[in-house]
Amino acid sequence: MDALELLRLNLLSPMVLAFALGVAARLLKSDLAFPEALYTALSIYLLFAIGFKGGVELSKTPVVLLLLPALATLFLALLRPLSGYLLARRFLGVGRADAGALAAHYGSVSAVTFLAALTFAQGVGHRPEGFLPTLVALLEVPGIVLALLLAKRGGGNLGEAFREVLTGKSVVLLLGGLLIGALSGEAGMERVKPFFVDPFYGALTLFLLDLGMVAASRFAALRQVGLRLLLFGTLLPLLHGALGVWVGHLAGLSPGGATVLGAMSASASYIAAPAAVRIALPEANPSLYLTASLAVTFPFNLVLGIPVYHAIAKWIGG
Amino acid sequence: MDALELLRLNLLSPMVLAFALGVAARLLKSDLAFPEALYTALSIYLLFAIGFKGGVELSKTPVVLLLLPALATLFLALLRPLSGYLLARRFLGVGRADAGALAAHYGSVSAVTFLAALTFAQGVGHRPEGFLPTLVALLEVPGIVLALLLAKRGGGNLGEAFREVLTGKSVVLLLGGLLIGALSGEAGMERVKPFFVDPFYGALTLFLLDLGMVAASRFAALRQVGLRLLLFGTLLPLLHGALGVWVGHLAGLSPGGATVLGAMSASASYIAAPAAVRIALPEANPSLYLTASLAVTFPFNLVLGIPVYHAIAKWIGG
Amino acid sequence: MDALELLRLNLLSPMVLAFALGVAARLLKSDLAFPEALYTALSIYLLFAIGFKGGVELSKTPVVLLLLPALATLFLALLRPLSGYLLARRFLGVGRADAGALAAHYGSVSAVTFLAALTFAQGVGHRPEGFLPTLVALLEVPGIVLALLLAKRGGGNLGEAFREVLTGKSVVLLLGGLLIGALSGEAGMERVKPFFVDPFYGALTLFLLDLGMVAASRFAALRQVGLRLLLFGTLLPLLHGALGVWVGHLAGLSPGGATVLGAMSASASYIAAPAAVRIALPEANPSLYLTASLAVTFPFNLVLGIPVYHAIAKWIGG
Amino acid sequence: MDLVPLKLVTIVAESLLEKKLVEEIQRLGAKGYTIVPARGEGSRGMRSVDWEGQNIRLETIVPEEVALKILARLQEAYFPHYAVIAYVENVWVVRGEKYV
Amino acid sequence: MDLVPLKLVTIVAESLLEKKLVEEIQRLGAKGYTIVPARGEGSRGMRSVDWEGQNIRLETIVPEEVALKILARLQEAYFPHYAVIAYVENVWVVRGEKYV
Amino acid sequence: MDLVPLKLVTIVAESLLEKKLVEEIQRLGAKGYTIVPARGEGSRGMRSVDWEGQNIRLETIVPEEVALKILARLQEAYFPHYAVIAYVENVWVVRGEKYV
Ligand SMILES: Nc1ncnc2c1ncn2[C@@H]1O[C@H](COP(=O)(O)O)[C@@H](O)[C@H]1O
Ligand SMILES: Nc1ncnc2c1ncn2[C@@H]1O[C@H](COP(=O)(O)O)[C@@H](O)[C@H]1O
Ligand SMILES: Nc1ncnc2c1ncn2[C@@H]1O[C@H](COP(=O)(O)O)[C@@H](O)[C@H]1O
Ligand code: NA
Ligand code: NA
Ligand code: NA
Repeated sequence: MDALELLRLNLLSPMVLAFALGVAARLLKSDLAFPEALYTALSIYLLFAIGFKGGVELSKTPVVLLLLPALATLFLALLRPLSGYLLARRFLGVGRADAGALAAHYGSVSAVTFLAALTFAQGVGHRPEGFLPTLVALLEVPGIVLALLLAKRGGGNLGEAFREVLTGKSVVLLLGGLLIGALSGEAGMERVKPFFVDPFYGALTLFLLDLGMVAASRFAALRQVGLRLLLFGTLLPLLHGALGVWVGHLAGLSPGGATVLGAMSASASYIAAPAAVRIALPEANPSLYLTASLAVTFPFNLVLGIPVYHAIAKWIGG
Repeated sequence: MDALELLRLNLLSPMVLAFALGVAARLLKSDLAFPEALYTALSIYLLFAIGFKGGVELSKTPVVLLLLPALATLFLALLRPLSGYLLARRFLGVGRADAGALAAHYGSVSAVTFLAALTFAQGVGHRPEGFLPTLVALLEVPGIVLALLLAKRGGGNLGEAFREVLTGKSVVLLLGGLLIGALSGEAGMERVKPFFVDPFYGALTLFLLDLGMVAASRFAALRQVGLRLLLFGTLLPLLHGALGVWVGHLAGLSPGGATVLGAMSASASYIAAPAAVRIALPEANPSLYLTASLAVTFPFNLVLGIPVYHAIAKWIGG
Repeated sequence: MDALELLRLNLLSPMVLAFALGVAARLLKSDLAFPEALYTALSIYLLFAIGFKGGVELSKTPVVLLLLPALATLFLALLRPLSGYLLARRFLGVGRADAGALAAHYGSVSAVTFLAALTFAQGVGHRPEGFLPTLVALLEVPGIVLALLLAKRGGGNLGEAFREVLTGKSVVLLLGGLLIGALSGEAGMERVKPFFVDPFYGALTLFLLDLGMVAASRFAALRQVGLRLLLFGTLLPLLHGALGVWVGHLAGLSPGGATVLGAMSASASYIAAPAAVRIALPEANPSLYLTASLAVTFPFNLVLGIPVYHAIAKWIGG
Repeated sequence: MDLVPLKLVTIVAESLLEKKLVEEIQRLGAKGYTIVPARGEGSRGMRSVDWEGQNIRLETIVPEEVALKILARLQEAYFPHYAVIAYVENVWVVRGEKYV
Repeated sequence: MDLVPLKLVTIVAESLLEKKLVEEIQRLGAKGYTIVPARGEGSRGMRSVDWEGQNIRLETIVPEEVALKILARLQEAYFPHYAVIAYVENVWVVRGEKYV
Repeated sequence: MDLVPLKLVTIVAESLLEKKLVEEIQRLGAKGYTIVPARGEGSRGMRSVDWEGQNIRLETIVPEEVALKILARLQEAYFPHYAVIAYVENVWVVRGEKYV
């Protein structure tokens, strides 16, 4: 398949179309709305399921294979908030708090972008490495913490934000699921497969329908924050994405794995980071960081970015 | 299978039995109750899934095959509110507002009756046409609007009610699902089948358990509104149902498809219509239209109507 | 497989590990929390599904086979609250109300312990009898009522509590599901299997994650109530469990069935009983009975008890 | 527009009591009520682990004598054993006859 | 600290009306509002069987003249046909200018 | 029956602040509180897109001096950066000693 064909395939996947339907519903002012409990239930299910699947795979992986990818991920975890911070200061011209807030968002990971990339990679026939969910946690936690450090430099309740990230539900579900998967292995998997594996992609589709509505309700804010934020929210992911694919390749990941690591690296958090930033940097402007991560970067990655990172991975890795 | 055997089969389906259990739970004053979020989540799931399945089927159907059934449906959409309005005025002797409200309910469609009929038809071995969910939308929207026009004739916020119906969640989910199904086709279906197709019938069973409780809480109102409403709520569906089967047959639908179109035509809305009517005709009495549609016509169709429409379809078409 | 191997298998099952993750999340003060609607939805699903499956099995069982196990269960239903009451009075030294409250909890059944035991028994290759869910209801209702009688002896709104237990959601869902399963049989089962059977074990795993969090929030109370309650909450289940296995064996149950009856007998309610007791015995101390049943007996049975009852069943029967 | 002064009684209680409390206040003369699910902490942290969740917050607009009767009944039958609090406020309504 | 006296208007209504009510109160001068989902019973038990659930409880803090306008508008356009009640209370806030 | 006058402080805030606010009011002397999930709009429409949903509505019955301390603390540490409002009302309770 060539790149255009893959782009078409991505655009016409139920997942991306459901996101578009959500956007359309909000723009048409439909009264469609997901109950909050459904949104939360789907989040819990998706995160735990992805962790669990990863854990089962992990139980079959020799630890030594994990070493290089983990190092590559830690490298990304240190670099991404720095580049985010600098670009925000220089290119957007915002103050220290706002730059720190943006750095925290582009320094951590969007779990849904990760899932979409994994699904895409599997969909085009790759078999991405099973330990990738471990890397999500490895990328998420230091990223946020470093960004907050950048912004604070000598004050405030950083410890609280740190604890919040480490014991945050995303991390607990992802790592907890991973551990359970690793411990219960294939025998456990066999019994819960019809719940955690088979319906997974459909549940993700439903979740993206909701996320489309949430993202669309941020589109109005786009006009206020302007063109520069749009550029920021697309160029930074391209940069981080290409870098992620590259170091993934160097660390020995398969093209599928490198695609997913690229997408992770390109993504911006809109669950863990906003909560941590709101507590640690209350003076930063939520309109800025939420619009950038949720209304610009997330749809960009979902629709265009992932196929691009895949193309890069194919081109580098063969 | 003869008609009696089919009736027995319908009565002993988990779906109808779950509805009966819901009714029983309410009459026994059990504290069983579904959280509202579960009801909404099931609704969203069912509507989107049915649209999606229809869309995938549609993607395999030549458009020209759709023409006649669509015309037949539009014909029903114009006729049903008229007959509903006239019967309400003459037979029930109610005023213009109440008649318009009833006409709106019997002019639009109960999605669950549609699902139950589809399930029944598939259960007895038919393969109803894939584009039927499209017809639901075609029957729903003009039906409500015409009924409101009848009641208002020259006043009020009709436009608002019209917009409300078109962008209402039922229509958005149904048509949106249809579009996504049509665009992503078999390739998309393959990935979401274990979520949107396989567990569908079970989810519908759970939903009917809740609907049984809701319907039963209307039974008390039955005594007040009296025998005439009971007759209204059973004769009108029989009339509309037979008509629906007949024009479906004329338009070239298979016996299974004609059965489903008949059930759609016989059904009365209890989601879209009440909301639209409450806004556009606040002076109409909700006790009247909700009791008729939810406590009389819905169970009647579920238990007796659908097998009857099927018998008619076999008799005419088979 | 020997007993240790089975214990290990149980400890590393996704179910038990999910419970442990829930406990850990609460002890780490994670902000992970299930929306109440999700907890309720899972409860409804699990109870109805287990009833339904039992009913389908029941439809294939000759009634006469049920007689002896039903008698054995009734015997347990009478004995368990008595032994609970006496042990609470003598060993814990509590007053009549508190003893009655504890007796009601250890006189009725924890549906989740029942499910866990069933799953365990199936997991190690047994085929427990299909009518076991019927026995749950038979054990639950008289147990609570007798316990309340013990505590009240001549006063109060016992009738209300009785009605509450009989029409309580647990009993309605379990018995209702059983009836629906029995009436719709294999034909019904075929259609809802992908919803009510295949994903069952995974849904139970998710539910146990939440239950772990709920149980952990009681651990703090453990220190106050002290060592004697801990002993009470482990010795009583061992006694009741062994007895349950034994009379199950006498009544002709298979080793798998006897294991499950033993676990049922060993379990303490934390859904039906607290509600009934709070209404009928408001002067009893909830800290006592909730901590004992939820924070001591439930985890004990889940982790250690079930393998022990299984070992006894093998030893007696196998 | 005529504004009529009435009393607003708010009861926060464990949700298990909902049915009983509604019956009590209606028996004592309340013509309506509004309930919102709630959570909270007070002198007894403990709430039963229950499908219904934790607390309810029940409001009813009533004439003063009904308000006093409700409080008296709560004090007598509920405060000793259940997790319940109640308070009264002054409110003004249109259509005062609706509440009497 | 300066405490400024204002009026708190609470409206309990069928949830279907949410959008219309919010538009009305904003048009009449309310600068903000808080909504909580609720259930209840009153003179008309009946609520539409609807995805939205049953009632909402809407609160808005406003100056007295806005409160009166809101009540007047409710009385004219909503009380006759819809299940709606409303009441006013006295409250004290910091930063009074936020609500005017 | 003795009715004791007290203050009811209501805080509407973004839900993220729940834990911090509960700690603050308890530290300042509140003996209990009731929380209800809410949504709303005010001067800053913006709320973080978050699993917790949007707002909470926290109520606490306290003596007057505690009420003032709570308001002062909110004004100092929360009003500048967070979406928070607060108001005070007069309420009457039975068993006044429970709240002191
Ligand atoms: N001072 C207070 N202010 C507001 N709500 C309270 C207060 N004290 C108790 N409550 C509420 O009343 C419920 C029962 O209180 P208690 O009986 O003290 O445990 C608690 O769960 C809270 O929701
Ligand atoms: N006396 C009352 N006190 C508190 N809430 C009430 C009262 N009367 C009615 N309500 C609420 O207002 C809604 C509409 O009232 P109604 O129009 O009387 O049916 C009800 O569903 C209740 O939630
Ligand atoms: N005038 C008002 N009346 C009632 N609630 C308000 C008002 N203004 C703000 N709120 C609530 O307080 C929250 C925060 O307000 P703000 O800081 O103005 O955005 C809003 O989301 C509303 O829920
Ligand atoms: Na995130
Ligand atoms: Na409808
Ligand atoms: Na129970």
